[in-house]
Amino acid sequence: MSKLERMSPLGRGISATAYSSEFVSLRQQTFFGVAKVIVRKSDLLGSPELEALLGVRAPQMANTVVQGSGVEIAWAAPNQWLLLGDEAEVARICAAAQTAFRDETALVLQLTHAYAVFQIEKTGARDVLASLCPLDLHPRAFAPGRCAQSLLGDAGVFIQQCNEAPSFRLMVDQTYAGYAWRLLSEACKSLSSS
Amino acid sequence: MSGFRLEKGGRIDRSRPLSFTFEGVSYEGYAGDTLGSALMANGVSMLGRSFKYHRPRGLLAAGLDEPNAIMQLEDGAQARPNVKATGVELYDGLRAAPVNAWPSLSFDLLSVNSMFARFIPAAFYYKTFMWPHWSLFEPAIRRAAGLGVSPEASDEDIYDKRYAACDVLVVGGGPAGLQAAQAASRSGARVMLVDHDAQWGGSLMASNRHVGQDPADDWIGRVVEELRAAPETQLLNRTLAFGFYDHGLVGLCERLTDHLPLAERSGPRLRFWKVRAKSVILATGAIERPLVFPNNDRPGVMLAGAGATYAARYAAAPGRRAVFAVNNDSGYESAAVLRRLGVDIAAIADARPGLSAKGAQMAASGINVFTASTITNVRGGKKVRAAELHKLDDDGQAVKGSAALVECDTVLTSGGWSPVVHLYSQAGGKLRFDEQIQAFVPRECGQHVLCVGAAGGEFSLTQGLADAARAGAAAARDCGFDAADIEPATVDGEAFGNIRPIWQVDVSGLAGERGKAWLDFQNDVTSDDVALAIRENFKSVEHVKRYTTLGMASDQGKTSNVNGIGVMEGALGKPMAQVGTTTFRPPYDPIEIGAFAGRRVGENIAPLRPLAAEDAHEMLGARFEDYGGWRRPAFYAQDGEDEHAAVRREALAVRDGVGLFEASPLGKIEVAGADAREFLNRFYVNNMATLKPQRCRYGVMLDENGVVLDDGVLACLGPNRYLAGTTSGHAALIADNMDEWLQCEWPDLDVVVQEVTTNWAVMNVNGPRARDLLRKFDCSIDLAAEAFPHMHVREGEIEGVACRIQRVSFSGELSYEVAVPWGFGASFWAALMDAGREFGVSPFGVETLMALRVEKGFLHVGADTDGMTLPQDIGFGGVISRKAADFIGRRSTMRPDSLRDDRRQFVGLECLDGSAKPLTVGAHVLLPESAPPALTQGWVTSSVYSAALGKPVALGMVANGRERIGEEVKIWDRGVSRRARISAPGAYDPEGKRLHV
Amino acid sequence: MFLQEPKDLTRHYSAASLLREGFNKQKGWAPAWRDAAPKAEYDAVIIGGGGHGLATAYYLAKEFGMTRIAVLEKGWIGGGNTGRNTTVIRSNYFFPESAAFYDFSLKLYEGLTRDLNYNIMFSQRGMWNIAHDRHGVEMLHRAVNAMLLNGVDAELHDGAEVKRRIPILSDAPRYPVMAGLLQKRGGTARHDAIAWGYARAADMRGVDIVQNCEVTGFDIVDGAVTGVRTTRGDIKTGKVALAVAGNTSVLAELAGFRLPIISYALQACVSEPVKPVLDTVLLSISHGVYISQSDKGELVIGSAIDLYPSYAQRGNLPVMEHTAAGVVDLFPRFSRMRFLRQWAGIVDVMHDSTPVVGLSPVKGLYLNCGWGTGGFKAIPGAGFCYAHTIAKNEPHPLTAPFSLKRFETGALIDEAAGAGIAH
Amino acid sequence: MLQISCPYCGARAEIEFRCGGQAHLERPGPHDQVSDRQWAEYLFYRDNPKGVSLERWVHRFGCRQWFNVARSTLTHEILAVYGMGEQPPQLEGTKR
Ligand SMILES: Cc1cc2nc3c(=O)[nH]c(=O)nc-3n(C[C@H](O)[C@H](O)[C@H](O)COP(=O)(O)OP(=O)(O)OC[C@H]3O[C@@H](n4cnc5c(N)ncnc54)[C@H](O)[C@@H]3O)c2cc1C
Ligand SMILES: NC(=O)c1ccc[n+]([C@@H]2O[C@H](COP(=O)([O-])OP(=O)(O)OC[C@H]3O[C@@H](n4cnc5c(N)ncnc54)[C@H](O)[C@@H]3O)[C@@H](O)[C@H]2O)c1
Ligand SMILES: Cc1cc2nc3c(=O)[nH]c(=O)nc-3n(C[C@H](O)[C@H](O)[C@H](O)COP(=O)(O)O)c2cc1C
Ligand SMILES: [Zn+2]
Repeated sequence: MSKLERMSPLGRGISATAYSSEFVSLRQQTFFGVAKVIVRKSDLLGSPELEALLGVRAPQMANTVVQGSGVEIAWAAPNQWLLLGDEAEVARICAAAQTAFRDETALVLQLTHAYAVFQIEKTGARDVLASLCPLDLHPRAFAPGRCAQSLLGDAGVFIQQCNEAPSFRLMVDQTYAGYAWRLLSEACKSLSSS
Repeated sequence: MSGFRLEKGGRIDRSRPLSFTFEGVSYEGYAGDTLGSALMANGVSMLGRSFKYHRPRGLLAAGLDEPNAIMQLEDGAQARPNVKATGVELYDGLRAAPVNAWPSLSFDLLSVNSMFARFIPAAFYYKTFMWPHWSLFEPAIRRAAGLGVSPEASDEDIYDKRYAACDVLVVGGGPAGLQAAQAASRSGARVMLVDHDAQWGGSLMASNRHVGQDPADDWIGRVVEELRAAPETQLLNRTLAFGFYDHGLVGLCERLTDHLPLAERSGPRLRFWKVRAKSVILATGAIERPLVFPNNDRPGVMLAGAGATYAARYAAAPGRRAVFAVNNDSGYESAAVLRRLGVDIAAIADARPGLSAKGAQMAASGINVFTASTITNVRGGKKVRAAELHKLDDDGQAVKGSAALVECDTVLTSGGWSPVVHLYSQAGGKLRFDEQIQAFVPRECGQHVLCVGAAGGEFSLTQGLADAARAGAAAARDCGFDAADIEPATVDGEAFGNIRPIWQVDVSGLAGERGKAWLDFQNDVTSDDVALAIRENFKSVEHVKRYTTLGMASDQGKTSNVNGIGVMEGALGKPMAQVGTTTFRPPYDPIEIGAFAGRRVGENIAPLRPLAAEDAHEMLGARFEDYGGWRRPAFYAQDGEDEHAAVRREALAVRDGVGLFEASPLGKIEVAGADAREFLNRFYVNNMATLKPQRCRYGVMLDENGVVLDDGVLACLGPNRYLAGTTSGHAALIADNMDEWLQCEWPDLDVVVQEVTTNWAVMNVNGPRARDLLRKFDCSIDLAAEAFPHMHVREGEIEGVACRIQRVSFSGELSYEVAVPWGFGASFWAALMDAGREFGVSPFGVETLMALRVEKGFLHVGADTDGMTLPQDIGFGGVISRKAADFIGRRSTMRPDSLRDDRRQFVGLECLDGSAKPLTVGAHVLLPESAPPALTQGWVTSSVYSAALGKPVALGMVANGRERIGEEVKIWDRGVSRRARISAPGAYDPEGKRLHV
Repeated sequence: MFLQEPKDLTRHYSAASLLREGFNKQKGWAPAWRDAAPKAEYDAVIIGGGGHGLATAYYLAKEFGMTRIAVLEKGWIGGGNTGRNTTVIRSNYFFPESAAFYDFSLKLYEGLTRDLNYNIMFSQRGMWNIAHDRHGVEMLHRAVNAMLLNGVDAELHDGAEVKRRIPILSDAPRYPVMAGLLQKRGGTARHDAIAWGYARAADMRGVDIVQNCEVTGFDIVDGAVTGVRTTRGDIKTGKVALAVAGNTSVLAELAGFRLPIISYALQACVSEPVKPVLDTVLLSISHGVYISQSDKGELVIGSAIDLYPSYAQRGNLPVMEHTAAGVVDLFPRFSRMRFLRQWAGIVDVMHDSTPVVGLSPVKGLYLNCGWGTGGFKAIPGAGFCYAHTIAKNEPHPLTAPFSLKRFETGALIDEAAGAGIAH
Repeated sequence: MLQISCPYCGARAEIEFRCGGQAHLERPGPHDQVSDRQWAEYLFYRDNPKGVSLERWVHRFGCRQWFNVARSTLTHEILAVYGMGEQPPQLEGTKR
């Protein structure tokens, strides 16, 4: 019997998983590690264990991301963070955190499979996002190091600005991957045609 | 009107001729024309028929205030009903037709209505058509009503949307708007400037003015250039601000392709903007009011400013010889424009007693200016032939015997100007009546919005520009920018006299019938109608509106509302300020329904979520359906099977061998913490306090009103760690509820919660051979009956992948629910199908699952229950009474009505007529003797043909059903009755022997 | 004294009177109702000059002989929800209590034009409630049978038949039309005519209709009402009847009690008028949209409520965007039609979307409220039953189940749960 | 469309939120000592003020946190945002 194989969220129905034009490029980022850390008590977040694991103190400022050792840590809610990065690295940290928090009220969950991840970049990226998402992503209001949860069409989304180019990372529930892809790629096309 | 094209001038591009058709006849216009100006240039004077009397109508205005020239554009998927000719940019190949005229504009049969006009006053329909019955008249009335025709083909266009945020939004790109935007923009603030026009400059485009030293055009060009170059400033032309909503949100509609020839259109047609502005400046200008006098609706009678606009901007003159009738100075400016462009000014009748400075200038230049005079009638039917002018006495009544008949082919009137305060008012802004300009002007508003220029009631351009410059800078400062005041442009030669309000030319002293005087041209509302409404006690401005339909047409009374209020002032003897306005509502000008829908069309309306192994299901012949937003196989059809045959086959496969079902959408919520047990015990009806690690328990959840909300299996994964299962459609709802209770009601509980539904794909292996099949996999979990009994949960690995297995069953057979990380779902399904081949594994769909659970008498929340079902109705009375602790909804289960013993209860229903046909879900349960009308005893909630039992089985909710088991009832479906017996739910394997294997 | 008999020739409406006035330059029409000034005392005072208040006054005078009564309206009659609703009239209710009441109301509507001598343009063009999935179809089955057992006309048709009868429905909607429940007697009526027709008929029976008269307080002695305070003076009366829809909580607070009501803004809109294209009323619960075409030609589109309490009588964008999507999915050709006007009304929503017509905690103070998004169709029926309640000081049997008590006993009449329609 | 300031994420569009109704309701208990009347009051009876309304909202498509809002039901103006469990600020027109 063969080993089980992995499939990415855009595995079916969508013929292309990348779109590129002069103004904007869009692609799916597959096999990207995502985990969530939820602790009940806020002092846990400052715990040396957590900091040691992450290589950095988890961000306390709402809607910000910090670079840890190997993973990025994004604020998701009070006492909740997303760990983002290489799948294996995320898995390793998760396992360690689970052990560290064994006796605490905490959830450390790998959610790699729950998300579809897209990367959208170039000068038109903001316009494409603005056609689907109510966030103000103007450079004065949003910048690299910032993240937010909001809506993309009618689906929830996590948005992170990765650099000035600009490049944005989008994460939606993977069952909305097709929907998000459709909306995003159509918006990309409309951008080039008008 | 005998309009014509001027030899030179205008903002049209004579090097780009465009051809178009109107009512099938071809014409030529130029780039830069509107359909309205092109028709005028071609001398087409009659553009439409009025709504009620079918009177011939021509252009009144040059903008979105136009009430008459309503067109049907194009056809098929491109059709556009009811567009205003004045708002359509001409493009090559445009095809337009008039609306509401049959068989043709010039010969319209329903124009007989106009002969009966005296018998069909305002609101006549409330007084007649009662005998014998309204339904006999309604069809004819309906056919006569309506303007254009709804498109017949589906819309193929794309409608884009855009959110935007800015510091200062300036609406209106006339002089005031440009000036305000410039002032704000220089501060570096994020500025948006929008205008629905294709070109910038607003009324300046049609004026003789200089701004500062420069011709207006140069000034406009310079400012626009500066704004374009400003990095944080965005200019949107062809963009209408249609609505002002809460908290600074303004809706815009940008027309991207409507101005292009059909063949050149691509990409989205419209873009619907939702702009959140910290501060809004409305520089929307003012709308000129027509004078109200007999036959003022004749083609060729126009607004003075519109006449000037056509000539100056479009090089289309409204006629060769014009008579002006005015009551304020602006008409002189319009007259000057027309005169400069070669139109003969036959006379100007000015209602004001003395000559104003402007009037004197005019008179001095040789134009016939009649003071204290006005127009009292128009001669000519489909065209203007002459104007009748009369002197006015001090009370504003036309003086008998003072008549002058002046030949002309166009009449241009100005009854004053009304600031465009629509958006301001939508924002919650209050208005006041300004005596000086005889118009409603902005007073105060709770939102950050300011009107400048004519929109603010400031008709002096010099002053308007100064105000605008100040407002622009101040708005930027409010947003935290260091905005310097800029030196506003100034304008010479402005002189403003007063205005003499004559809301309706009083011809009562003159001899002879003169005909009606129109207020609302499109809806055919005359001043007599308003008077009648008031006589009948419809005195509130809102009553007058509704009784006469004044202002309810597709122009929303832009040219008529204020005149109407003026007429009411006269009739009520109450000042206009007290009469007040009707409510301004969005949209400012009609907006396509498709633009509101945007991309929420087709499959994007409510995205269907796919299963992990969707491809495989498809290949296996799945018939997909929408189950609560998930795209799931209802069943798999083999070799042309129908649903019944497929479900029967699949069900038997599960009962006799093994079936495979993808259950990935099942809700999964992780709950952890020292108080998790306590929390869950409060959440479920069932006692969850005793649930041990590695065990599962079925549970029911209520809302606070006691209604069964959801059910599912709660699994205890370890000390202080649980996995709560929910029904597929309810996962998010239950997770939300948990959050709400924890954060709002029980913040002291030491618990954390996270929904993980879509992280795990779930494959349900179901049937007596389920264990045999799973044993073919390399799995770290011991599947033996003793090691892993029913209602237990295990975590481990399968084929090297993390898995979670629960032994739970909706079929009553041996069953494993195996969860693997979603991305492995498809591969796992394939492997299961592969491994199952030797056991004859059959995939099965949701409908088969339903059949299996109905055979077993298992409840399906939402199908068997509804928004009234309490736990005791579905047999949880005992569970409740054995539980001491409170739980959500518990108190509601103790109310008197909850304790009634004739409540509908969950039971089985056994068919007694020997037919194989299942009962109809939704059929009602009646006493055997009763016939309708009858009191229902309940209804069938689930019903299938049971292949295993060889007969139909059904479930239902029946009044006091549990006590009535064994009783015969009648199952009634739209007149057809069948015999049935109330039974205990669960006809198949009632002892549950097959489960514990 | 005002005319007691509606048949008086100077006030009777007919083709003949139109002809007469045509020759008379329309000078002979009497006021549709008098502009009454409030008197110091009345036998009963009705607060709220919407359809409910005016109908109540009419039936009080006509059926129960009470004529020393006044309707107090803070603005202009018919300016509340009666004048801003989408005018759908039907009796396709699930529970026997609701069906009996609403069908009674529908029957009154059927004779109302003649009864009031005012053409209310009741157009029984049929009302469709369509289902888009299996569960929806099952619910329609349940509902059609409930209606028939309740003695109300109803037909159930499959998707193909619905499409055959309404050919302009989409060929390939996101939400397939799988079945439709038709009540042929359902339809629409002219909203304003209901208010004006009742006002005129009540006035002819001597009722004082007082506009621009806001009730600002109550005189309550020993738990019984003795009068109301208004912006136009105090009025003595032993019977006060609330009929103020979305404002009920505000008046209840003035009288010292709370109610199980939340006020929301319910939105509606009309398109520009076009020639006849839709000759029935169609409701899709899944889309949260209902649509009909008025006699004047506009598409009249009912939308949803903004889901937070509001008295602003102003609509919001997100709901309209959803509504438009529903309209386009059902009727792709309407995508190019244009919204002409969007507005909202403040509706008084009770948990079970069933009203209260009956007694309040204060003696002599009566309640008619909780109609939420669906009380237009109830106007004649509720007017009649409410008049009975006021005259006899006890609920009419048809509205007796619609009492406040049910919130304590739990005997809710939850139409949303029963028929899937929350009004 | 309202703009609501989530205490954690800042100003966001209404569509990211859900209104949970009147704030500061107290759940009566224990269940066997609550009268039908008390229970009905808790479940169904509401202040429903025309003016300042104290209500709870959740940042549904954001940080999923609940918080309280003082909002005018007449103008929709938001006068204050404060945490769950906090007392409402003193505002003109507020009841209680
Ligand atoms: C958009 C919309 C669509 C609807 N669609 C339908 C439909 O299709 N079918 C249907 O059956 N129902 C519908 N409804 C519901 C229906 O309109 C209402 O239930 C019904 O009109 C209520 O009538 P009413 O007379 O009780 O209230 P209203 O007509 O609102 O009258 C109440 C009156 O009380 C006055 N008032 C308030 N406070 C005071 C005071 N203190 N003093 C004096 N007067 C006061 C108000 O000014 C108002 O005129 C809809 C409602 C809306 C808003
Ligand atoms: N003499 C008089 O009595 C009199 C009266 C009125 C106006 N005026 C003159 O008119 C000029 C007024 O200049 P102004 O800048 O205030 O107004 P304007 O009329 O020049 O410009 C208004 C602009 O706003 C745009 N607009 C209006 N509503 C809009 C909407 N909803 N969305 C997008 N765009 C919209 C229009 O297309 C127009 O371009 C001045 O020159 C003034 O002297 C004179
Ligand atoms: C059934 C119905 C049809 C309507 N038709 C029109 C119409 O043709 N034109 C129009 O301007 N408004 C129409 N309206 C809307 C009214 O103008 C008005 O907006 C509504 O009654 C609410 O009142 P308000 O906007 O004054 O608050 C209609 C309203 C209803 C209820
Ligand atoms: Zn937040």
